[in-house]
Amino acid sequence: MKNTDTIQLESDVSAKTVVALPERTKALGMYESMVRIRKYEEQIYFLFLEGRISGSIHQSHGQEACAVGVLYDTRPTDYMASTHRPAGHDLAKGVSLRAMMCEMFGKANGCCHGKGGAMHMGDISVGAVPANAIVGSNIPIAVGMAYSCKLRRTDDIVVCFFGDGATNEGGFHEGINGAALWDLPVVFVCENNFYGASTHVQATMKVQTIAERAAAYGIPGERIDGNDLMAVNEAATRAIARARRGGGPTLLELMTYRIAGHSRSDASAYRPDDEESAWLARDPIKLFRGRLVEEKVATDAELDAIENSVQEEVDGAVQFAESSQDPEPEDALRNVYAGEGEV
Amino acid sequence: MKNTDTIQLESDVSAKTVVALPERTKALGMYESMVRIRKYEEQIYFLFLEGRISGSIHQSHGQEACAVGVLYDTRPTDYMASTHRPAGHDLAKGVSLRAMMCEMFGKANGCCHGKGGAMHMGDISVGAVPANAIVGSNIPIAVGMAYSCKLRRTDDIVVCFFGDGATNEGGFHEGINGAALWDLPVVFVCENNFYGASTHVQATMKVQTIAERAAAYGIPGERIDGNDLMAVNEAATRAIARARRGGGPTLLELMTYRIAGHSRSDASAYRPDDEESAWLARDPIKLFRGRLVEEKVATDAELDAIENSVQEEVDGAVQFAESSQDPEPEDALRNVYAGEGEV
Amino acid sequence: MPQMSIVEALNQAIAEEMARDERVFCLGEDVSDANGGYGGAFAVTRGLHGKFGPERVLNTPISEMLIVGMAVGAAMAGMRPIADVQYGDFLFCCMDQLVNQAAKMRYMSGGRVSVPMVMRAPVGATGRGAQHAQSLEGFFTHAPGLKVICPATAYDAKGLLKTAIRDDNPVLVFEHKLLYGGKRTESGALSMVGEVPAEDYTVPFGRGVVRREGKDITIVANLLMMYRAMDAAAELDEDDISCEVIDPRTLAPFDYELVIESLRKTRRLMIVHEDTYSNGWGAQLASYIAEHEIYLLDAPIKRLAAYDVPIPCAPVMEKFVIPSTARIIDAARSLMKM
Amino acid sequence: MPQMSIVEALNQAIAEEMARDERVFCLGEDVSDANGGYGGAFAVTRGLHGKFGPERVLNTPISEMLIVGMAVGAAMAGMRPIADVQYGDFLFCCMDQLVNQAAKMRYMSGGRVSVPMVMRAPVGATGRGAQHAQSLEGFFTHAPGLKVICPATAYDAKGLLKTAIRDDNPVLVFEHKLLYGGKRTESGALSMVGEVPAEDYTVPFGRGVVRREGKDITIVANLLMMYRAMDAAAELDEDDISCEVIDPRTLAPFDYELVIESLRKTRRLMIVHEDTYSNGWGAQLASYIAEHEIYLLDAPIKRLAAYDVPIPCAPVMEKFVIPSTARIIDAARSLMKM
Ligand SMILES: Cc1ncc(C[n+]2csc(CCOP(=O)(O)OP(=O)(O)O)c2C)c(N)n1
Ligand SMILES: Cc1ncc(C[n+]2csc(CCOP(=O)(O)OP(=O)(O)O)c2C)c(N)n1
Ligand SMILES: [Mg+2]
Ligand SMILES: [Mg+2]
Repeated sequence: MKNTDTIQLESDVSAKTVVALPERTKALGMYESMVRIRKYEEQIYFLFLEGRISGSIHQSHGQEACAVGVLYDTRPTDYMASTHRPAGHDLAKGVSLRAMMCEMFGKANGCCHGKGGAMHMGDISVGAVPANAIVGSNIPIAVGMAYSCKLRRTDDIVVCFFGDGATNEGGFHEGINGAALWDLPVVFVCENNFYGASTHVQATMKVQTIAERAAAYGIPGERIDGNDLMAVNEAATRAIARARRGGGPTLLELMTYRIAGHSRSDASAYRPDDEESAWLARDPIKLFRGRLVEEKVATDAELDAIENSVQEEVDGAVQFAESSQDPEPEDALRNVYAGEGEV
Repeated sequence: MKNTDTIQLESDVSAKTVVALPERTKALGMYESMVRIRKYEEQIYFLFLEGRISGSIHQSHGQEACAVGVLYDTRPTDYMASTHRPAGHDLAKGVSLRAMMCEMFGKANGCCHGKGGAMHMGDISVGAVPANAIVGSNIPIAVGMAYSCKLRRTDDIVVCFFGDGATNEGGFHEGINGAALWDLPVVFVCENNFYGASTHVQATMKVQTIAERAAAYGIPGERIDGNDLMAVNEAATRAIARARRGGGPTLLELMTYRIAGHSRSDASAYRPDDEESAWLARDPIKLFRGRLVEEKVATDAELDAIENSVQEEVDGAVQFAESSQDPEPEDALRNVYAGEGEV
Repeated sequence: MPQMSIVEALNQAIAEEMARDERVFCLGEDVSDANGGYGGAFAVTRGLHGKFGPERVLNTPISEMLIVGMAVGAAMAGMRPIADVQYGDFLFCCMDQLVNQAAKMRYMSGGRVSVPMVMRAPVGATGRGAQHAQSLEGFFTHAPGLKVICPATAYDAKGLLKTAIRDDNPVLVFEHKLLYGGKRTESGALSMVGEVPAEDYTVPFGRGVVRREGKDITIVANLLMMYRAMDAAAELDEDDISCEVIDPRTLAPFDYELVIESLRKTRRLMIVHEDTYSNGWGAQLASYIAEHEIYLLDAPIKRLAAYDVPIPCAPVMEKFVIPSTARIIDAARSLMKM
Repeated sequence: MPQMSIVEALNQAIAEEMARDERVFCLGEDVSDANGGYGGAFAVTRGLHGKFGPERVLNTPISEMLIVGMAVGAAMAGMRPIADVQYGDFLFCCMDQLVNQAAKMRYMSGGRVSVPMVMRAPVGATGRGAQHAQSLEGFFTHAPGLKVICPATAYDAKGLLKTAIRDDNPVLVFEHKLLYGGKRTESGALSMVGEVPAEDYTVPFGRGVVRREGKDITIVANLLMMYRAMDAAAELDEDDISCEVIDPRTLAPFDYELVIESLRKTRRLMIVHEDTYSNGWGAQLASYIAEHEIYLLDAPIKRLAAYDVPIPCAPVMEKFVIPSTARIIDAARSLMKM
């Protein structure tokens, strides 16, 4: 419950050496990917406020560096298993923003044909399996996908995201133990944003870090500043390489913060203002943009152009989605079972 | 899968200092308790062979020092939560041998009125809750019992037994994390007998010890020679004291071996002969008896007398059980719900 | 009499029972509202932390087996826990603790141990997709040793929850998200506010209630579907089809007698629930009537239920899957022609 | 034709499918028989390790969520896993992976992901107490997205399991411990040995089979109860009560048509299962007939099931709880008088 941890963590993290920026194409690609997530989720939030879409969403606002840092260098044939907070992961993995927007509008051409919704977004064709709204349950599933890579002798890997809260689920224990036992190609990525819904991570476990839990399974665990895109990318690169070469899983703990509430209706009353503002100051997109400009990889004008073009993409997606067809009510009866006329 | 571990463990263990014997009354009491378990389970096994009882049993043959070493000094108001292999724990906790024998015969006066059977033995009046045949599921339950001790401000504690195999269950993770978080008075006792059914412990986890998993919850974990009665008792005494004074849970890993098969029908084909004979030589009852005689706490004649009197107790229980009443078939319909005429 | 929502009624029941009996405590994810916490995903336990402190309003890690296992263990040790896992769908994460442990423990002990615990679980579809939408009553009416209740009014919510807390057996309480009437209103939510006596009262298990009298068709419906049945009945009245609407209130034990009594008059039975068609709780009721009182019937038994699909997210499909007032009306009209 | 037990038939089905399709693999606790291991708690996977090696016959830790979760994940990635958790009762330990994940995944993806996995689970009471005895078919026929089968003969065991392995959906296979006929025989076990063709064949889902023709009563019974129904039918024949015995073989999908066809002749229905009475799978069948074909009936529908209790351990009580041949005979006689 000690929120002083936040500060400790920052000092932990700043002690590490700064990871160099990548070449310009990748740098700009990563920037664009983070901006895409931010603008997509902001748009969704406005659509809710305006009553144009219904249901709920869990925004990853503030956690964009985790998604992009980990996923930027993965292949479409690598799998990615996400959670109730999947939009960032999906976009970073390459799911079509339009198809996701259509899904949010409940349209027939949504990435899950309107059946999944915000918490089940995914597109298997780019390796993003339908996201999982049962906290922790995507972990054993990810292990099974990794086992399939092993059986098929590919060098594809699986990235499995979950939150700090999920690490107290039985599925975390069973899943990571299995992956460790068989040296399976999974990168377990815990986005530690300090809260599971309204409950602080330190009120849910006695240990100080989640990374240290890796030891119970005999695999490496590492804590990283999740708002530092390049630090995330560097750690992910190592973990992914290890997984690809059959070296087994890694547990990465990315220290980050969700700027928005837990879900649409949450005002985050449980979070101290100074904690929120300290993290707001460490907005991962701002931080990365700062470096890009400072280290002269890109100019402000170039980066603004990226932002504008992404905004257009998002606006276009909204228009496209709104003008798309609703599913027929009876479509609800399809896709329960494969085969037999798709009933 | 490296069975050399067995040997390593023994050397680990022999490096420790020898724990002194207790005063005579306790020493003989502990001896008697171990003998009672052994003779009871041997008797049950013969009864199966002779076809006088049906069903199955999981014997704790060879693991008696774990049950007695941990439970000897507990109070009747302390709780004990056992597994599919409960007979030793139950007897050491003070459940009536007669009532257990009657339960094995499926009699109305069995400790569970014939409803429970071998895997659900218990008697809440001495703190032995019905044993649990779902591997790992007794762990969260034990934590709840410990929480009740805390809420009621007693200094009673809970002993929770489980096997090496159970430590890969999700319930182990969730349960121990909860107990650690709230400093609950539980002693988690893992009897590591190297196998979960036919599977070696090293084929189920990448870490070398179960004790080290305690670190993932921020509690102490300790590996002990489970066939050395006094070593077990000494460690349990410390863990129990810690729990009683509100210091929180401990994970004890007791290295032991089941001399019998996993269950009645198991010939243990998966175990190397030399491993079996090495452990047979370390029979905990023989080891303790050796010390009692060597250190002149008791004579062979005294110990034989104890064995004989326990044998009489067991024989008497068999006679008593066989002459006891079967339940009425319709009794099956009672005890589903409390209240309302006990329907 | 005070007027209140179901959320308020449930909250009062818990608060009063906690004050009355110190063995009662709450546990679950985010059940405490200390320091800006939720006080339950649907605010049912709001304010209890202030009254009873953190030990009796225990925020837990996200560990459903721990939550329910602790409830089982504490109950066996004489406490009266009230467990919460936020959404009914998550009960599958701790099904062993409910079906293998809570339900069987008393029996396996030969009646020497009791498990007086309450498991609260919200059900119903609210546009959040298949893992936050299931109506799962039928899973638990299938587990002897458990009691299952489903209050649909503020009066019943308070009275039944009190009975549940005082009961010596494990009781599952299914609450409908669209009936809560609390702060978190949803599209499709009914703003249910009802009279609740100020004095202590309980509602017994195994007693359904006739929500509306009628003479042509007996409609048995629970939770949200009961209100849809009432709306349908009002409309059908204009057609001169008179429906008797029964709210079973508790599913295990089930008040078969009340249904049978009603059938003596109407001789036609319709069962409506949001639980799935295949093996939903209504299957058992229909089967029971077909076994014991088939001669009372002048027509086939009509069952309306969620179609046999996981719940889709898009509103247009979700609406289609759950029985609507219009579907009930149509079914009633055709039932009258049989 | 070769004669074999159900254990041998299941083993052959798996071995042949593993040879035919390299995507098929087995996983579970003790499924391998390498180095003296069990080859499955009931020896169904014995010998497969030798043929296919440790990767395709994967011994797992005792981690039911891992086992079933891995099966779901591997299936989504295109493999065809066959998972085993030793006893049906343990399915409650991984119910989320079955009901929230396997069953819903295809639907939630809009049909873009399939989960072609098989979950094998032994059911039935064998003197081991309530946590090793449950017949839990009704829990899974209540979960749209799952298919549920229950082979009672060696022929069906092989043919249905092959269909299950080739099916693109998650399929639960309930096998009865007293019908295995393998090495581990139990008191009460039937030594079922049956003819199994040498050549490749499958048995389709959704097709029941008439095990015995008759004209007075249709008895629908699965697994062990089918054999008790057959015994009862033989005895009732002497009373001049002629029973048609139907083995549904698959519960989801269910062959309602076959039952209806039979009822056209017999006009009397009895349903017998070891699953509990309340909300057991027979409730749905009874309800379906009462809804769609009530006019076919000349008498109430009779249901026999395990009484609504956890399974007791003592043989005298266990026997009482499970429908016996005598109970079926009595019920048939009184049904003829109605
Ligand atoms: C099994 C399960 N339990 C509870 C919930 C309700 N729930 C949804 S998100 C959430 C918090 C998750 O916290 P964390 O894992 O830290 O992820 P974050 O939301 O912070 O990204 C909870 C409790 C759920 N969806 N599934
Ligand atoms: C949840 C569950 N899974 C599987 C089983 C079947 N089973 C019974 S005992 C056992 C092995 C347990 O091993 P361990 O925990 O080491 O205890 P031991 O038998 O060695 O005392 C297994 C797999 C079970 N009873 N419960
Ligand atoms: Mg979090
Ligand atoms: Mg073991």
